Amino acid sequence: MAGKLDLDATVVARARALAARAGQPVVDLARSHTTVSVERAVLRLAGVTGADPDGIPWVNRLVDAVRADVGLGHGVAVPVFHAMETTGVEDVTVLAQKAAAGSVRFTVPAAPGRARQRARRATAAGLKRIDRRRAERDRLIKRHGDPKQRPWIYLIVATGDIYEDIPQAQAAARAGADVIAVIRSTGQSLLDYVPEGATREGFAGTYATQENFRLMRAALDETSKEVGRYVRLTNYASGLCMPEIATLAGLERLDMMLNDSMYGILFRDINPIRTFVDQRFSRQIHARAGIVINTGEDNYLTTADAVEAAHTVTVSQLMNEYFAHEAGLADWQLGLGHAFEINPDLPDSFRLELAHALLARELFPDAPLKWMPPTKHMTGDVFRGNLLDGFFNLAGALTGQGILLVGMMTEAVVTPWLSDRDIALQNVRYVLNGAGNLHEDFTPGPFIRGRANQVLSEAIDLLERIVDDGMLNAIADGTFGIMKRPADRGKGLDGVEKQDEDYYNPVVEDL
Amino acid sequence: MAGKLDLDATVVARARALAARAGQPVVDLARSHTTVSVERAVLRLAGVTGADPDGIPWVNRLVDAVRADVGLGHGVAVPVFHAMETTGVEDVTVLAQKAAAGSVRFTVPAAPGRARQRARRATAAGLKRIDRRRAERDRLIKRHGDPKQRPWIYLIVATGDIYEDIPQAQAAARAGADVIAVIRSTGQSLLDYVPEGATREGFAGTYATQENFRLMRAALDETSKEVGRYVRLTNYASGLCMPEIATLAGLERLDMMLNDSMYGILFRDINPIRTFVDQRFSRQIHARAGIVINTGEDNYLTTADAVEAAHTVTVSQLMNEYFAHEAGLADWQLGLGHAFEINPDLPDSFRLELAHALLARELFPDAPLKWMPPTKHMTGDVFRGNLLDGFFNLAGALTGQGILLVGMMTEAVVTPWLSDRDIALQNVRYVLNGAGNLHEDFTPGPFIRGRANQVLSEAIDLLERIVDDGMLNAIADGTFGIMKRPADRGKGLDGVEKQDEDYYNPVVEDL
Amino acid sequence: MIIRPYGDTTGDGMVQLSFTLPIPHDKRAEGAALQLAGKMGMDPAMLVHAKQMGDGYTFFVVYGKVNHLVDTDKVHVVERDFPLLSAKEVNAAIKRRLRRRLNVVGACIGTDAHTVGIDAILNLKGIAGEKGLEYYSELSVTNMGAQVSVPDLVETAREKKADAVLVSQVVTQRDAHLQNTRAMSAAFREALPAGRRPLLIVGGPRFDELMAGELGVDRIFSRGTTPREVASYLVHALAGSPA
Amino acid sequence: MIIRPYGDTTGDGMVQLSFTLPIPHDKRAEGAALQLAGKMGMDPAMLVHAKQMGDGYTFFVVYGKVNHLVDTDKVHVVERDFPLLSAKEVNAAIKRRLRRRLNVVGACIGTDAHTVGIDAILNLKGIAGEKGLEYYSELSVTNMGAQVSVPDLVETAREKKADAVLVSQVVTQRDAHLQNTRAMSAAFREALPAGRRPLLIVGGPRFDELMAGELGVDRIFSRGTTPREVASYLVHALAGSPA
Ligand code: B12
Ligand code: B12
Ligand SMILES: Cc1ncc(COP(=O)(O)O)c(C=O)c1O
Ligand SMILES: Cc1ncc(COP(=O)(O)O)c(C=O)c1O
Repeated sequence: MAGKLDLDATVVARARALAARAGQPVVDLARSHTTVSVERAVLRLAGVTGADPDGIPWVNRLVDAVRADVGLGHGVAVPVFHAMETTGVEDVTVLAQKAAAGSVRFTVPAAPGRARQRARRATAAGLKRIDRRRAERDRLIKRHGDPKQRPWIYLIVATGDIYEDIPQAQAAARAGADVIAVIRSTGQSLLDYVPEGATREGFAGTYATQENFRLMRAALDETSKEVGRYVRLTNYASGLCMPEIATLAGLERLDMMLNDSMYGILFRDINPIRTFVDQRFSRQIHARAGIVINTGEDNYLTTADAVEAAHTVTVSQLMNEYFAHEAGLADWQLGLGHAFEINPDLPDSFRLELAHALLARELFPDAPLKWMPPTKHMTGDVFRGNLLDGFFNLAGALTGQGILLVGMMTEAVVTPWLSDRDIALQNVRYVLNGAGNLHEDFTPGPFIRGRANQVLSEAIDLLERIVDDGMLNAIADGTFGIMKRPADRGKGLDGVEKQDEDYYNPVVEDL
Repeated sequence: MAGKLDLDATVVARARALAARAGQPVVDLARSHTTVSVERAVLRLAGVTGADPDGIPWVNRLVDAVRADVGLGHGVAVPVFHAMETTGVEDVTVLAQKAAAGSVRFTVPAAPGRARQRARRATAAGLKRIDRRRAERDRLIKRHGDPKQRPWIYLIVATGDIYEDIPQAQAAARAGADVIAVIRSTGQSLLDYVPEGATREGFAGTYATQENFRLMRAALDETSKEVGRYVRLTNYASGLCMPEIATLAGLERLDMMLNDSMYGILFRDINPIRTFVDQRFSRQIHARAGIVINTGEDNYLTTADAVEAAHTVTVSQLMNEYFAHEAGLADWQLGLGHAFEINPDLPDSFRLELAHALLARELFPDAPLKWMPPTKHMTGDVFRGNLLDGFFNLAGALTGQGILLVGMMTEAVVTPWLSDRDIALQNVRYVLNGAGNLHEDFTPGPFIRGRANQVLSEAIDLLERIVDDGMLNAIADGTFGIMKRPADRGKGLDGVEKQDEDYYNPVVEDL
Repeated sequence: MIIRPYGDTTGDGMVQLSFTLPIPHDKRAEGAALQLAGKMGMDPAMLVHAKQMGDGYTFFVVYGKVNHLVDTDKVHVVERDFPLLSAKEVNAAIKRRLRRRLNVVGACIGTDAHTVGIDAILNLKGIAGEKGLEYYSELSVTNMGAQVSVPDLVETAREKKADAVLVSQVVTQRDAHLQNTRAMSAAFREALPAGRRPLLIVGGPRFDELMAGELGVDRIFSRGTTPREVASYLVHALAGSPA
Repeated sequence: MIIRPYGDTTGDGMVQLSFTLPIPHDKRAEGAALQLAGKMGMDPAMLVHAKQMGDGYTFFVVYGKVNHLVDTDKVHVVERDFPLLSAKEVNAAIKRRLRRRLNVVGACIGTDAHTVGIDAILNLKGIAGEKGLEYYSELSVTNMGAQVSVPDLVETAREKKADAVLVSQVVTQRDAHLQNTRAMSAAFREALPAGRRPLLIVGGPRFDELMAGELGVDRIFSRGTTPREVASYLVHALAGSPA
């Protein structure tokens, strides 16, 4: 696949170097802060489970209690495990309940050695469970096999009710889906806790809960056996609880996670600092769990123009690559996002799509790019919609995309119906089966090569500006998706604290 | 466009030479016979018009009368114009009426010189009217312009009622159609006369009559002015009346005509000899009238398998080219037919389509190939149908087809509705606008090149067999479309006669 | 069993509808489209697409919930009321009961030239992996092809002593298939007394199988018919069902 | 005027319909599909496609003639009952009648994060070549963005002395848009006496414009709304129609 665009290797290297320079300050920020969600994730790994009668998880109650007493700057692990020792409580969840009842006070011991040790032992047990799930995945893939074709076929399920989702997901897998994504209720990204239990009441999506993860993964394990192909499960480690959801995903053997601070910042108005801190920890967990992340650059093209803003996608992909590598993710785990969102009325729109898609492909040859279907220019004309989706599928095949998020003809109308998915899969099958090898006959001419190189050079210009001005300022200025998001605004900032000198996070030690 | 397949020029030349050898006996047959319809066409050019009260045209009555008296072997021109002289009737239509009433007897004068001269003068006037219509077309094209893009967009109208057809055709032209074809009522090919007048009662098509031609051409002339683009009109010079309908088309400035004996033989069970004779004359007329013919190879793939029988299409195209050239048609008039009819479930089906379509393109670089949409594998799943049509459109653009017969998502359901045409045109516009230039990036690899060369070599094998066995035997054996049609069967054979030594056809003299 | 259409959740009743109205596009036209959807029982109905075509027509796409219930116990269909036999069983039953070959005459009548369907039933090659009636040793098949006139068909049926006449009709514009079928059955009624009249069967993709009585034929076969079904029916109707 | 759907000829009444039934595919299922089509008024109805999906669902496509008549005189629509003004006229009218700038507060409420629609109406950039309300010098616009809670909206409206509150709702699954709109209008009724309550306007692609009364708002705007329409309505409702 590589090499069709004649990209200049030194230009590409320069783009990467600029992304690293632009990203470094953000990483520094992430390394020097912690958040309520990072600390809750630590406690989840240490064994805190369940929720109070109002549905507020015990981890939230515990972190709030610790924070009230000593703040988050030391990390919660030491105060919590120190309290375990002083109170003699053996079970962290019991401690959380006591703390919630106000019957425990937290302090930071002068000599934190023992508390650190105990904490680390507890979280190591959590990490070990993640490791076991990863090994289990490897075994199941060996047993059932990977999809026969690239791109993998990725389908969304979105009834809002886990018990309607399950049969629909199984039906989709039987009909050919390689990856099932359960999308989330519109409200969840802004919740600063992870709901508990099996849920039946979501709006345009189903809540991400540990129990829903477990139920769906079990159902798809069954179907994997049935279809003789390991069917992957995806959810969202986005929003205010990235670290915790990443942890739950690891514990329940989810296989891919939407995971991108930029989406939360731009489209859910989450505070940039909060979410960059959260993102780093969540990616470290994903790295450990062998989970593929999906980034959200595609979304920029729903608010910005896909031609004008093409280079902002490239810039964001380069930065996401840098952030991901820094957090320990390998190239095979980078489902960088991009999308088929050019106005279809534009002359040569399809060739422009090819240029953009191929640019991503050649810039990130080892990443399983996530290729998103047309959404913005879809209308209620479902006949036209199915046609556009067909050309989207073709562009995916021609440019060797890794993960094909299947478009639905009803995109502008409803969350997908059962029959929409069936029609969409039939579309994908036709295109991949009939024209999947057309890339052998695809040799971009000057138009496509020119466009790709132009986007790359615009990306370099923008990266240079970001290196000068700072990533946070670029975000504040509306560089991405024309959404202006200043670093001192947005949701969740009050959940961030600077790490103290003695900050201790037993999980990070092991990652 | 040429040269993507690396066809071996000597192989191509050999294929052409074989086609000429295989076709020669058929041409000899055509040159040595005449038919009722050829003779009627002559009389139409000589000025016979109108029909008797039962709707039987006066040309039919006149030819029947001549034939009853002296047969057709001398041609009707001499007996008719001799009778004009002997009876003193000045108007050929009046003579026909008298002949029908039994009040004229026909003989062949020993010295036919004068009759020949008079006949030739009369038919020359008819040809002159055709010449004038051709000049008129040239003027209108100059004034309004040709379509801006290739392929030309060709749309079918089929209500059965000329007065419903007209507004639908105009709407289609406004919506982007470059060529309008009015398809014919199912019964017409087997009528051994051409109906008269404006008609409102056809089944799955509208009768081809001179008046319907005139009405539609006038309507489209109006629309051409309105849209600033000369909108072409197509009908069918197929079936039992090829020569006459060709003549009427010339007289009414139709621009393209479906014209292929093979279709009549295979699909309407018309006698091969009858129709080969008719075809030659009709093509001579088309050549004169500047009309583009459309051949019917695409139809073979509705009864035979499009992969197995691909080479039969190629063979037939080569023979049709030979027949057409022999009749005086220039390359630009050869709308050779082929189609996108491969089973879409077949692996690499789209690439196979590209191979076949490109082969036709490169074998006939100067012919405006007529590219037909999927029909056989269309089902009631109209969503899938629109997708297939999109890939058909793409294949047309990638392989430089000349005339794109627009596919309808309702192909398996109904003759096209108004909205079907609109959806179909939207499909074409999207594909041509967004991906029309993709041929610049299309460089067939070994799979496509290999397939094309394989089809060509199978075509040569078949041509060799036809040279040995004879074309009529090949047709009898079911070589084309798996339809077996022996030369001594089928409809219309009784309308054929061998030309006598003194056969005289004043029209042919002038062609 | 009472069921409803299923869009995304059980019982949601959702359907998709499209149509053209012969009026230009404006708010009133959209209201007219919703009025039609309402009359069809869609409530609520969402008009999701409207596009004017030419001067005076607008195309609409509507999604919505229909309130009708479907009662699967009240469905009218022509169920197969005879056993599906293998070729062997068909041949054996004919041999045993008729003691002669069963004569079948097939044709596509009128000006309809679509032979693929009738050929799929009659010709050796068959369809969908099943051989056609010619393959059955105890069936004697005459395939007259397409564009056969009704008088020719009656004549041939008489000549071949046809036990069954199989007629195909694919073109349906202006109800051509219904008209031709009626003409055909009337001709047989006229030409032959009730006892000597062959079994009349018609087939084609757009027939309603419930219309046999109305059209004066014994049986109708529609979309996706296979030769075995037809052969089994012939045995059932002409040689009694084998117990 | 009485009209019918138009497929291929005037008055043919033809429409296309698709849906899923929660039953496996067989003849009975096809009959069930036709029963539904019949109940919707399609007669004759042609079942042209049926495909089983998974174990227990079948998708159908049906074409056919509906017998319903559409009476364009009985169409219910919210017609524009105010003149469409230019920006200049809007500004002039406000200046003349109100003698102060008109305050508009906009938001996308609940957990809905779709701002493109409300931004199209409010932001300078506008949509379809028309500038948004921010462009109008006599309008003072506060765009609160997305995911705004109802209490925050009421608070801001009060603070900014909003003459009009513009709310967008795009997510409609489980009627989220209706629920949120009702909650919003109730909150305003509770928080402010009738006289001081701002004009309440909601918009979004799936709203039925006839539901304003039911939802407790003054006006609903749906698919394809342009800023000028909204500005003209504001003038009409808040500054009286200019003669
Ligand atoms: C192939 C084809 C042709 C071929 C036919 C070749 C041939 N020798 O048969 C050619 C190219 C010649 C052709 C020409 C025309 N065609 Co045509 N054709 C088709 C096409 C693409 C496929 C039909 C087919 O072969 N189906 C496959 C067979 C196996 O299915 P089937 O016929 O349904 O048969 C099955 C059952 O119905 C049943 N069955 C059928 N008959 C019988 C009989 C008995 C006794 C029994 C028991 C069962 C049975 O069993 C069969 C096996 O399961 C259809 C579109 C489509 N995709 O359906 C248009 C279509 C049928 N054609 C159509 C038209 C209009 C024409 C023309 C009239 C156009 C014109 N004016 O020029 C011409 C003229 C032909 C004529 N006079 O009839 C229309 C009919 C519209 C309508 N509903 O009225 C269609 C639907 C296309 C369209 N949308 O416009 N056509
Ligand atoms: C862009 C988009 C997004 C972007 C939004 C970016 C942004 N900042 O707005 C992103 C990528 C973030 C997104 C996310 C999601 N989306 Co979204 N998204 C869309 C999309 C593709 C286009 C919507 C759009 O921008 N339309 C263009 C604008 C101009 O049109 P409009 O909104 O109709 O506005 C016009 C009129 O309605 C009216 N109007 C609208 N509001 C108002 C208000 C007033 C006062 C007035 C007067 C007029 C007015 O005027 C406007 C101009 O004419 C649609 C699909 C589609 N093609 O429609 C899905 C769609 C709306 N999304 C959908 C969903 C489900 C989601 C998610 C919830 C999925 C998930 N669970 O993760 C998420 C989460 C977002 C959330 N919490 O709400 C669904 C909604 C399904 C339903 N009917 O309930 C849709 C239909 C896609 C689908 N089929 O599943 N989405
Ligand atoms: C990276 C990313 N996260 C999250 C989401 C949306 O989900 P939510 O708003 O539930 O976090 C998307 C949307 O597609 C996304 O791309
Ligand atoms: C060459 C040719 N002639 C004629 C026809 C059909 O028309 P008719 O049967 O009315 O001659 C076709 C069908 O597409 C055709 O390809």
